[in-house]
Amino acid sequence: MNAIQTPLHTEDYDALEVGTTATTASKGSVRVPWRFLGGRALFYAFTLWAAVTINFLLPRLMKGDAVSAYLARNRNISPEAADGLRALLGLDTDKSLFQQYIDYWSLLVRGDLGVSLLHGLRPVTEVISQALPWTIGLVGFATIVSFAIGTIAGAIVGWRRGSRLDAIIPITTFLSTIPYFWLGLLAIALFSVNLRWFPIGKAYGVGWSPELSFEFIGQVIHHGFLPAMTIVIASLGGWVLGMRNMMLTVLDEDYITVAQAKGMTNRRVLWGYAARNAVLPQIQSFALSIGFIVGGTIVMEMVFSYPGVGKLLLDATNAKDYALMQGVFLVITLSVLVANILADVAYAFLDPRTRQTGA
Amino acid sequence: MTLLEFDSVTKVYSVRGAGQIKALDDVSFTLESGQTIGVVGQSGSGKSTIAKILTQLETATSGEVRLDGRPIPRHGSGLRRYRQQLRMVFQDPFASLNPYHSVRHHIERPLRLDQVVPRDELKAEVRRLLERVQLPISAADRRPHELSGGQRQRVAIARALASRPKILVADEPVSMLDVSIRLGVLNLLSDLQREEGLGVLYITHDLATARHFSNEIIVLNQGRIVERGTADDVILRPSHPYTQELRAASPDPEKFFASISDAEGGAR
Amino acid sequence: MSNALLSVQNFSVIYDVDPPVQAVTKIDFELRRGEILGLAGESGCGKTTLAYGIQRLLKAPAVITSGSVVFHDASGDDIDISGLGVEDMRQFRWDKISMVFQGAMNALNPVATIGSQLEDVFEVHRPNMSKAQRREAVVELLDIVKVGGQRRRSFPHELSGGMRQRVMIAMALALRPQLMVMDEPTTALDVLVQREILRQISDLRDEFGFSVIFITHDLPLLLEISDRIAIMREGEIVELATAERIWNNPQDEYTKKLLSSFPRLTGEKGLVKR
Amino acid sequence: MTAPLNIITRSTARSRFGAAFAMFRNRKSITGLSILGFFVLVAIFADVLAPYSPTKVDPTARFQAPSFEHWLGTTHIGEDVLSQVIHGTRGVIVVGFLAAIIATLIAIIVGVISGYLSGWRSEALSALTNVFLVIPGLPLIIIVASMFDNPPLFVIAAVLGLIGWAWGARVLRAQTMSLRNRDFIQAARANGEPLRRIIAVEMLPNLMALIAASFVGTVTAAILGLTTLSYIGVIPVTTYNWGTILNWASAQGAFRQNQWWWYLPPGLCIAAIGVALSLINFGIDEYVNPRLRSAGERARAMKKKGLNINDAVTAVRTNTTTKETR
Repeated sequence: MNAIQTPLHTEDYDALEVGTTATTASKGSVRVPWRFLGGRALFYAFTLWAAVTINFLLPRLMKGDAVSAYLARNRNISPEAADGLRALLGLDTDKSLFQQYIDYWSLLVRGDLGVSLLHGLRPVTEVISQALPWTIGLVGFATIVSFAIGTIAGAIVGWRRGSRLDAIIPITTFLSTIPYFWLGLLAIALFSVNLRWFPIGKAYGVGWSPELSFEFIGQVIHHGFLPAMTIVIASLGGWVLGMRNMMLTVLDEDYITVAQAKGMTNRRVLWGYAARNAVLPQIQSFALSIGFIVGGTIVMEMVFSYPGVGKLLLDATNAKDYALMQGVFLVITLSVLVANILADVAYAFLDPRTRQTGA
Repeated sequence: MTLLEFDSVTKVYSVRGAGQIKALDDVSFTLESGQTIGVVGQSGSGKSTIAKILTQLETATSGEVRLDGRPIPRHGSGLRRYRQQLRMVFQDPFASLNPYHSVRHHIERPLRLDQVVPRDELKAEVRRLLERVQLPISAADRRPHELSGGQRQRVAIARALASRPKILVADEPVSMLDVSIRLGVLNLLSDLQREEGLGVLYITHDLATARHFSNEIIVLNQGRIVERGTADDVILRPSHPYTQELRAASPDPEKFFASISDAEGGAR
Repeated sequence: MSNALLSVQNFSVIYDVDPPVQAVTKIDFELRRGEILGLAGESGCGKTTLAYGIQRLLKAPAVITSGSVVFHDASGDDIDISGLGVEDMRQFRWDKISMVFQGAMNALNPVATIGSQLEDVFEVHRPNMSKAQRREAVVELLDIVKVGGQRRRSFPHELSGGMRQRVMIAMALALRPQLMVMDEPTTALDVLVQREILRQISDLRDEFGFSVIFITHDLPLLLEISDRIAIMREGEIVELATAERIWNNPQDEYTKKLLSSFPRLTGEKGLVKR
Repeated sequence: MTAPLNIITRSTARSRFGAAFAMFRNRKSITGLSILGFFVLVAIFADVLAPYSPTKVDPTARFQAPSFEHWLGTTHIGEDVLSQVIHGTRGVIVVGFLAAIIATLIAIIVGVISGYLSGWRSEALSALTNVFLVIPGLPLIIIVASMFDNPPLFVIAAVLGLIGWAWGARVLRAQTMSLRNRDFIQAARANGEPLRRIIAVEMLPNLMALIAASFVGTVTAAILGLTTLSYIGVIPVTTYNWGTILNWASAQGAFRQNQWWWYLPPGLCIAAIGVALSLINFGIDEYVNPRLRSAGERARAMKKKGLNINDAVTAVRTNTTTKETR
C-alpha cells in the first residue's frame, strides 16, 4: 500500500466550511446586487440599440418611400418642399446606408426625431411629449393596479384552493381572452351611451385645458375611469392565474411545512412565506409582459379617443406620417424598457439570491 | 494486463464569480480487467469529475486517459469505439432513463448504435440482456415510471452492458435505492464483473460498500488522491489523517458495541 | 410512569383517497423523557407518517383514524394531542415538540434572513419578548450551534448544507422543547459533517435534556446514536428494543434482514452478521 | 410466440401514439378542442353554411334586427351579419394557425438550440429572445403593416409569427436547459448518440407538451392581434374577418345605436375561440404539472370527505366519536 502523504491543510476540509458559498460581507449596509443589475443594464442597452436599428431600417426596407406615399395623397405640395421633407426625414438617397445610420443616431442623441407631417411640421418630440403623460398615466396606473389586484387575488385563490374562490380563474381567464378594444366598445355602449354614467371618450371635457385644479382632476378621473377599468379587467386574468399556479408550487415547498410546524398563524404562512416567494417569478413575468400589455392597450386610446401616444400612432399610421410613427414606437419602447428596469430593481431587492455574488 | 490508464489528469473549472476551481489535481491510476477500484471521497472531492472525464462528457484540462495504451480519440468513429468499450451507470435511476421511452428502446439503442448484433437478433439480444440483469422479458415494453427504483437501475446496467464494454463506471449506483435492495444491485454488478471480466470503477461515499466490493480503494480529497491501496489496507489501517477521519465518522456498529461491552466489562 | 414523555396508543393513520391507504396501523409505544428513539425502516414503511402524525402535521387526505397520543408535560399536565383544537395545536407546536427536517436546503425560507426566521418563532410563541430580547436570544442560539451570532443576517443560500442544518437545530431548540422530531436530518450531508451534527445533537440533548425521535433508513448510524430503536415495516412497528438488543439479539426476521443489508466497515470482510 | 409479441409491439405503438396525445386527454382539453374544431369546420364549410354572400348588399334591409331571414340582422347597407361572421371565421383560423406554425417553428429552433448550447452562443440567442419579448409587438406590427398598401393575409400571419415566437422560445429554452443536465441526456451523450438524435429522439418528446402549449398560446395571441389590426383598419377592410366586421360596426355607430346584433356576435366569437384555446392550455398545464390539477380536484374531493386541504392540523376521525377540528 502506498499512501500518498500530502501536507494536510486543516482549513482545506474544515467540516464546517466544506461546500460553503458564504459571502464575507454579512453585516452592515444593504448589499447592492451590482452584478445582476449590471447584466440587466447591458441587456437593456442592447435592446435599445436593436429597437433603434429596427426603427431606422423599417422605412428603408419598404418599396418606394414615405414621402412619395405622402405626396401621392397631398398633391398640393411642391417638388422643392418634397425634397426638403426627404432631407428632414433623413431619406436622402445619395448618402450611403451607413452614413444615414450615423446621421440618424446623431440626430437621435440630440433628441431630434424629425418633424410630423400630420401636425403641421411640428417636431415629433414636441407632439409626443404632449401625448405621453396621458398614456403613462392611464396605462401605467391600470397595469400596476391590475398587477397588484391580480397578484393578491391569485395568492388567496392559490391558498384556498378547492374553495368557491376557484371560480375566479375561469371568469378572469374569459375576460382576458376578449380583445381589449371590444371590451372598451362594449363599456362605452353600456355605461356611456345607455346609462350615461361616463363620458364617451377624451381625457377631459370639451372646452377645458390642462390645469391644476380639483375640478380638472375630477374630470380626468371621470374620463379615465372606463378605459382604466377595461384595461384592468382584461389583463387581470393573467396575473391571477400566474400567481395562483406559482402559489400551488410554493405551497409544496418544505419551508411552508416548517412554518406550519413552527406554529405560525395561517396569515403569516400565507403572506410571509408562501406569497413572498411566489411573487418573485410573478415580477419577472411582469417585466417581460409589459411590452405586450402596453402594445395591446394603446388600441384602447383609439376606442376612447384618448389623447395618448397610442392614438397618435394610429393617426400617424392612417396619415402615413412615418417620422411620427417611428418616434412613437421609439418612445413606447423606451418607456417599456424603463418599466422593465424598475421591475428588475424591485426583483433584485426582493430576491436576496441575486445579491449572491455582489460586492 | 493494463486496460485503462488515467495519467496525471487535472481538471479546472472556471466558475462565474468564484474564479477557477481545481476539481482534479494531478490524479493518476490504472484499472485492469477483472478489477474493481473503489473511489471514495466526500461530495466535491472530484470523484464524479473522474466519471465525466472517462465518459468524455468533460475533457481534461491536462493529462491523458489511455485505453489499451491508446489515448481517447477526440471525435468521430474512434471516440464512438472508445465509448463502446467504456460505459457508465448513473446514480439516479429515476433520472437516467428517458421517461418517454420504453425499456426496450433504452437497451436497443446502444445495440443499434454500435451494431453489436445483426438487426434480426435485436429482440433476442434484448431478452438476453434483461435476463442477465434478472429482469423478466415482459419488462421490455414497460416505461421507466412503471418500474421500481431497483428495477430501473437494473435496466440502466443492462443498457451499459449492451455494447459489451470492457469497463464499467458506476457512479454511486445504489445510493438512491432502498436499503434492502442495495446489496442485490451491488451483488449483480460484482457477478457481472467476475463473469465478463469487466474492469469496474466504483465511485461512492460509502466506505463499507467500497471495502466490500473493491479490490483497491482510492481516497480523494479536494481533487487530490490522498491515499490508495488494497481495500482492507485503506479502510482497516488508514495512514492518511483524512482517511482516518472518514473512517472514524462512518457508522461502525460492530466496533461501537464492542467498545461498549469492553467498557462495561472493564467497569465490572 | 413519571419518566414517560409521550404515550402513543393504538395509533392509526390512513390516507383517505380512493381506495384509502392504510399508512400506519395500531401503533403503541412510549417515549421516555430524555431518550433518543430511533425510527428505522425503508421508504414507504410509514416512519415519516408516524412521526408527523403524532404531532398532527400531516395534511389532508391524511386522517388519524384511531388511537391517542398523550404528551406528559413537564408541568405535570397530560395533553391529549388528538383532542386539541386548531388554535391550541398551533400554540402547542414548537413550544413542546419541535422538528428538524430532512432537506435543510429547502426547509429555510430562501428570501428571509436566518435571523428573522429564528425570531419568527419568538414573535409567535413569546409575544412578550422585546425586539432586543428576541435578537439576543437568536444570537445566543446561533452561538450554541456554533454557527455564530454574527451570521444572523445571512440568507440561507449563503450557508453550506451543514450550516443550514445547524440553523435548523437552533430553530428547533429555540423554545427549549421537550421533544425534537428529526426527519433524516443528516441524510443529505457528507459523512464528516454528518458526524459533527450528530455529535452536536447528542451534546445538546445532554445539556437540555429533551427527547429525540430520530427517523432514518441508515440503521448502522441509528444503532450508534439511539437509546432504543423501533423497526417499522408496512405501517407497523415490528420490533422495539434497545439499540444493543437490536444489534446483538434481533428477534424479528425483518430486522435481521435489514441488519444484513449493510456490509461491514471493519472486521471480517463480508456482510454484517447473519 | 410471435403472435403475442406482435400484439405487444402493436399495443406499444398505440400506447406511444396515445402517450403523445395524453396531454389532450382531459375534460378541459377535450372541451376546448371541440369548440376549436367547430370553428375550423365553420371555416372550411363557410360557403355551404352561410345563407347569403357576405358582400351581398340589400338596400331594402338596412340596420335590421335579427329576424327569420337574417338570424343576426343586417348591416348599414343590408349585408347579412351571420354570413359575414361565418366567412370571417376563415381569415381568423388561417391567420391564427399560420402565424402559430411560423412562431412555433422559430421558437423550437431558437429555444432548443439556445437551451442545449452553453456559453456565449446560448446567451446571445437568449438575449435575442428577450429583445423580442421586451419590444412592444403590436405597435411594431401596426407600423410594418401600414407600410404595405394591401397586405395579403399570409404577410400578416408571417409578421404576427415573427413577432410572437419569443415567449415559446423562452419557455423551451428553460426546459431544454433543465433536460440537458438530466442524467438520461448525459447517458445518451456518453453512449455516443449523435447530437441531432439526442435532440430529436431524447429531448423533443419530453418537450411536446410545452411546444403544444406555446403553439396554442401563439394562436390566441395571433387571433387577438389579427382582429385588433383589422379593427384599427390597418388590414384592408375588404377581407372579411371578425375584426373587420367590428371595424365597420364601430365606424357606422353600431355601438352608439345599440345595434347589438352587429357588434356582439363577432366579439363573442373571438372570446369563444379564446376560451377554447385557454381550456386546451389549462389541460396541457395540468398534464405537465399535475400539482395544478390535483390541487383543485383533490381539494374538492377531500371536502366531500369532510377534510380541508388547508388545515395545518391533521384531522382526527375515530370510529366511536367523530371529533372534527373546527
